[in-house]
Amino acid sequence: MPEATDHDTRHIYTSKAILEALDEEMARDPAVLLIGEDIGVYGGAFGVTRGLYEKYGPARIWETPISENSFVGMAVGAAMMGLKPVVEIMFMDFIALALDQILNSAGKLHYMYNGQVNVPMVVRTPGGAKGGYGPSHSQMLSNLFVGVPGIKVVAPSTPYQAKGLLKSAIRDPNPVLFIENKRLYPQRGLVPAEDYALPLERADVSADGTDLTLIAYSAMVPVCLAVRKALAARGVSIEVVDLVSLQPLDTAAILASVRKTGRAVIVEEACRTGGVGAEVAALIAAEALDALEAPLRRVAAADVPIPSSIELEKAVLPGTEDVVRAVRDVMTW
Amino acid sequence: MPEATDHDTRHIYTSKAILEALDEEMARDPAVLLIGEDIGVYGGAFGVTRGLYEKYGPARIWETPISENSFVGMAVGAAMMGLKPVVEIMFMDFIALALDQILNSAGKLHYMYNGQVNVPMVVRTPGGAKGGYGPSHSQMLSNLFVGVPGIKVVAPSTPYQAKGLLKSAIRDPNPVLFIENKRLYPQRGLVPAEDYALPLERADVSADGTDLTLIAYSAMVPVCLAVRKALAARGVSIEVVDLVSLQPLDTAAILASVRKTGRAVIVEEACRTGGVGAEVAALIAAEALDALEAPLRRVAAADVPIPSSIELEKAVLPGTEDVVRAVRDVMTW
Amino acid sequence: MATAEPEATAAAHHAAYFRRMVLIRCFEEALSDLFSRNLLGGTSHFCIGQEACAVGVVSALRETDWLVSNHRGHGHLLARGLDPSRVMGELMGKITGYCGGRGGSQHMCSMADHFLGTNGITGGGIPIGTGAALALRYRGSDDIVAVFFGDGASNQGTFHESLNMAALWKLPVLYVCENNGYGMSNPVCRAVAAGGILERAAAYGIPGRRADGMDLNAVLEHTAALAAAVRAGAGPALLELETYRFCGHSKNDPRVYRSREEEADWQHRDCLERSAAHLRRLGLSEAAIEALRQEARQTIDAAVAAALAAPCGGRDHALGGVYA
Amino acid sequence: MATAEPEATAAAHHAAYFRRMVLIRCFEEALSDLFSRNLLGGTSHFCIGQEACAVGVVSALRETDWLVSNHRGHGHLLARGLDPSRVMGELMGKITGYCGGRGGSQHMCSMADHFLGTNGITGGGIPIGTGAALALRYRGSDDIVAVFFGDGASNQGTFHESLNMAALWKLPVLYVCENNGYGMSNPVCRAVAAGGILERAAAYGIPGRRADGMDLNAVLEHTAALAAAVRAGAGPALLELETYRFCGHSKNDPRVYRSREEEADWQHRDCLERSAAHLRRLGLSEAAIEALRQEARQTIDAAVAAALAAPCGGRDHALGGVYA
Ligand SMILES: Cc1ncc(C[n+]2csc(CCOP(=O)(O)OP(=O)(O)O)c2C)c(N)n1
Ligand SMILES: Cc1ncc(C[n+]2csc(CCOP(=O)(O)OP(=O)(O)O)c2C)c(N)n1
Ligand SMILES: [Mg+2]
Ligand SMILES: [Mg+2]
Repeated sequence: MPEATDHDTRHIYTSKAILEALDEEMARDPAVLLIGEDIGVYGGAFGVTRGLYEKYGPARIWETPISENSFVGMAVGAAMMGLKPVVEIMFMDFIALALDQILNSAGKLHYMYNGQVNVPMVVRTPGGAKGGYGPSHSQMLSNLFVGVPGIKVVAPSTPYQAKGLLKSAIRDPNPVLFIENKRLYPQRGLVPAEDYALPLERADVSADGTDLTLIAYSAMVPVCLAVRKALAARGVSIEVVDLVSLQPLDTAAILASVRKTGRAVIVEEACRTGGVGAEVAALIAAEALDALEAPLRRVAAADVPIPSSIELEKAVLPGTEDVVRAVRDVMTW
Repeated sequence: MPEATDHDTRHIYTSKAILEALDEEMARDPAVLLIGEDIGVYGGAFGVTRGLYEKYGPARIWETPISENSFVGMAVGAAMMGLKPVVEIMFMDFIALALDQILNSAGKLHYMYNGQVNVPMVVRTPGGAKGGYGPSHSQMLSNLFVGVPGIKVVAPSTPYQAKGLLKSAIRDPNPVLFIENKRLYPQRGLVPAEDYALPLERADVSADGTDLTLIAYSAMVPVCLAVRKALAARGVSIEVVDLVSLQPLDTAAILASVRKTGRAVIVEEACRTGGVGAEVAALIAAEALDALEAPLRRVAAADVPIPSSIELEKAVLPGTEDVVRAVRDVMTW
Repeated sequence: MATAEPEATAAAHHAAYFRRMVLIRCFEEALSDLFSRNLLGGTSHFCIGQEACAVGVVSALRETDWLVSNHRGHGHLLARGLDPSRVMGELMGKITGYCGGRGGSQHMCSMADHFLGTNGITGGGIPIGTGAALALRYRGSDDIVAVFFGDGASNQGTFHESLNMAALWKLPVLYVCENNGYGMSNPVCRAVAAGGILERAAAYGIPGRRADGMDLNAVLEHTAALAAAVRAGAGPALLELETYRFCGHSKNDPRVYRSREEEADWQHRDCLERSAAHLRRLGLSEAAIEALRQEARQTIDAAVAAALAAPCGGRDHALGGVYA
Repeated sequence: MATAEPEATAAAHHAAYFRRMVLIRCFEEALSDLFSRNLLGGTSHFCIGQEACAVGVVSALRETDWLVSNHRGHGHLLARGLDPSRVMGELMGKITGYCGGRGGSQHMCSMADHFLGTNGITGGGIPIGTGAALALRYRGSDDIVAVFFGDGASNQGTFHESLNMAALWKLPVLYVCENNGYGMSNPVCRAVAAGGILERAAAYGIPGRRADGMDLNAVLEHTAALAAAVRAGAGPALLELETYRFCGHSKNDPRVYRSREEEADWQHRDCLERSAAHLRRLGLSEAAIEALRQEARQTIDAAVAAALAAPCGGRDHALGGVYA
């Protein structure tokens, strides 16, 4: 990681890191446009695009009516013509409305038109529960997109990643789903002042552990890092693999870590069934079975809608204790 | 399985079995309605509903404009009021348009309204490639729905299952996604004349093998049965677990078989990444790791759009040889 | 409506409507207060300013008619006569709430009250209500469905698709568009091409009326007229209510997208003031009107207290009950 | 258009249009024949009867204007001048096809020809074309986009959403609805409430014209007029072409949903016959007209032969190239 030049000013929120990436890429490349609801003077539901409308105006910022499937489809059309639209879906839950254009257009066009077109677009959207937003405003729907061919999926866990990955996503010639997390927006982290971009397809192996690998992404990464720290005191050496890229997976990094530690717990905020965690488990069971010293465990949200009540929400979502319990299970297996 | 009374007349196509289930349930229960495109005099794109319009008329058969998200949403509303709509989505590829109403309404209402309502609806749709239909008419999108809480997902592989499961699906108080397969429509099988219903959540363990378990669903089941037969001659004893229910999974049946054989290959027509196969692998890696004598293998479609050319389509889809190769890999591991 | 009634009945009716509108406003104000005291999670969309829409429409319908609401639904819930303490309980995530705390503000339903739910997906309730109307028609009921949504929701594909089907099949549904001038920060002039929701309905042959949503009597009258036609089998109708939310879109909205002057203009049209004036004209004393206000306030205070005191559901309540 | 031209030029132009329409019909007939001989997989949607729509619209546009098509797109592709042997090759899944056999009938694109693709998702091309128009506007181009779709597609939410945005932003897009009376088996009267596609556009303030889609000259004229306005910056427009598909919806359609009389009525309006008559009026001999037909037929025969002879892509071609 490049050194931050000024620790005070550059210790910034994830939301700010995303804003900076948008701002800098818009300044750098006139082909970059923003498309979405309330991203103008309102600055987006989470304030991520605040100030950009004043700076770039309506020619660059297309504030849409509430028409998710069509404005994503329009981004596809604009991208085919060589623009680089960055779409915001206000809450990830609403992306279901636009799945058709993501699955049947964005992800397919480059292949099915035999390489004649690229679709260099980004769909940014915040998943995750933030405490009481309820069943239609809290889901982490990463599971829907792993297995949609032709799109890349990234889910940063830090401001540093968020900025560097969003830049790469915007510059990438492929459609990229950029999964943000409402709980991470107000988290701070060091971000260099200089321009930098991070590779889209690389996991971030955050620590050098030997007993067990925790595999996570998005807002579950800080949870895993905290568990790692807490358990280090009790003599358990944990390696945290931050997937970063959910599609394609950085299989080499995952397998290397699991081969080393022999144990893995996969942690995600999406529902347990059929998610990224399942894919990672399947990968390990196919490619590193011989190295496994204990069953693979997944820690994830229960397979229920996210209830509105904060108490109930807590019961449904994976938390620190769930991770600790899974680690203990696997270590004593 | 109940005995078929008249083998000649009751050796029927899968499409006919589905038609019979619809017909009999409509006759039995006036709350059952059909909703979909071209399901009237046209009889549906694959002729599945042929004759029903003449018999039941427009009061029971709501032939819709091309408006997938809304007619699925309307089915949700009608189901909340106690009707039992059976929706047809003409090709499974189009279900992406209706994902919002399936994910954010159908699957959630019973839970989020705290049990005040049931949503007894069925969405029938044919997935799978049939030879040259191309990228928007060939997908098996089971992967999108495993991990949508609150819906059940079934995928019959025989006419017998199709009829018995569709009846159960219609009678079930929950939303059920009923995945048909274009290649299975013209396959025949024995179907009893009497009314029968099959449990929605039960796998069908089709054979008594000892060396390896093939786990499959929908049109990959006959492929696996053929492989089983072919390899039996070479002394490999294979057990085929037809999942039937993709959500919830019949975990007991899967685990029992794998515990017995110690080896598993999971076969599906959906893209490899993030599908039902991943979930099954994750389940086994968590619950039956100790029984595994070889790595878990998945055989599935390549992670690309389904190309239109029949030659290319074949290269992308899993076939008999792929299954045989995987079995050989696992057996010699 | 009121015109044909004897004066005393009219006054009693209007007083009841007024009381309910005040109840809604007090509810929203109490809620806002709870938010500012950090006693609530998530967010809420207040309907302050739009009370006449909720009370007018719902009061002009039968109690057995079905309602479908959107994200801004507290007014609709209370107008239908739901218990404020259970609505508040739901917002607080309590087991006493209408959905046991699972649904919250944007996902609240009471089947016993023929209330098919608020809806957190903009435009999501439109097909659901349309499908409920299909069920009513199929069953030969003469109840109808009223679907509430906003100007912003009229830009969703579901609006178009559902209205088309309702028109084709002459379904008994009254579409009620509360046009408050904005979808979140987006003014109607920048979101609704050509500006008219009625004109959109007309493209499907759906008749409609535009009414002053700040005037309870106008809302009552136009709803009654349209509902009668819908009930008689004429097919769907659309009511566009011109209204305004006095507050922000949701709890933390600094309202940078509109001017304080515009807000002040609309404040002068406050439905509560107009309704109070009407009561005065019908002969109610200032004291009587104030008593109605007091009564509503007390009901809400009690509701808040009851909701605060109620317990949350436990782990089993969170994890169970996905399937019927 | 034709009116202002000298007679000879007019005849030459119309002869070229006629030849192209015949080419399209021959192409579809050849395709139908290949299907019946089981030489093709999948399915196809023939545009026989609708040739004047494709040729008229495309000919009235610039070659640099962009086209978006739907599932019934062979006519649009050939009208734009794509090589019939490569279109046929694509249908046969050959490596010589415009998309190397990956796309097939419903997913064929030729960027070099400014053809943004046919589309297998009904209504799916409408936002794509609208977004392409946004890009043109952003770049300051005076090219426009024409989006072809059917009456059935006008019931999709994307139609409503996209037209609304195009109108709000005055995007340079010409929506071309080929209203052939049916969406698969569903007649317009049972699918499009109130019946009018133009009226739907009008609800967004989008001007439009309804034209006889069986009359090439009418299509040319109305397209030219609307395209000029769109190009001049007036915002989107909609052209509704009244037409008919003489064949079934797709290859195996017994057409139980319509009468043979209705079909015969429309056959009498065949655009090819009308166009031939027009050529006669412009002075072409029967032999000259027949020569145009022959020429088209030979082109297609050669195209079929070339496509049949071409190879398919291999395994790598199937499995690679998902990401750019
Ligand atoms: C599908 C979807 N898109 C976006 C949102 C976010 N959102 C919630 S309310 C709203 C504005 C709705 O405007 P309108 O329909 O006019 O209702 P109002 O808020 O004015 O009452 C938006 C954009 C959402 N909840 N669902
Ligand atoms: C989303 C979606 N729904 C349904 C279909 C199946 N389908 C293909 S074409 C068609 C009818 C389209 O009618 P119209 O738009 O009028 O075009 P036409 O076929 O008449 O040219 C239907 C229902 C589809 N391809 N995509
Ligand atoms: Mg509004
Ligand atoms: Mg048509």
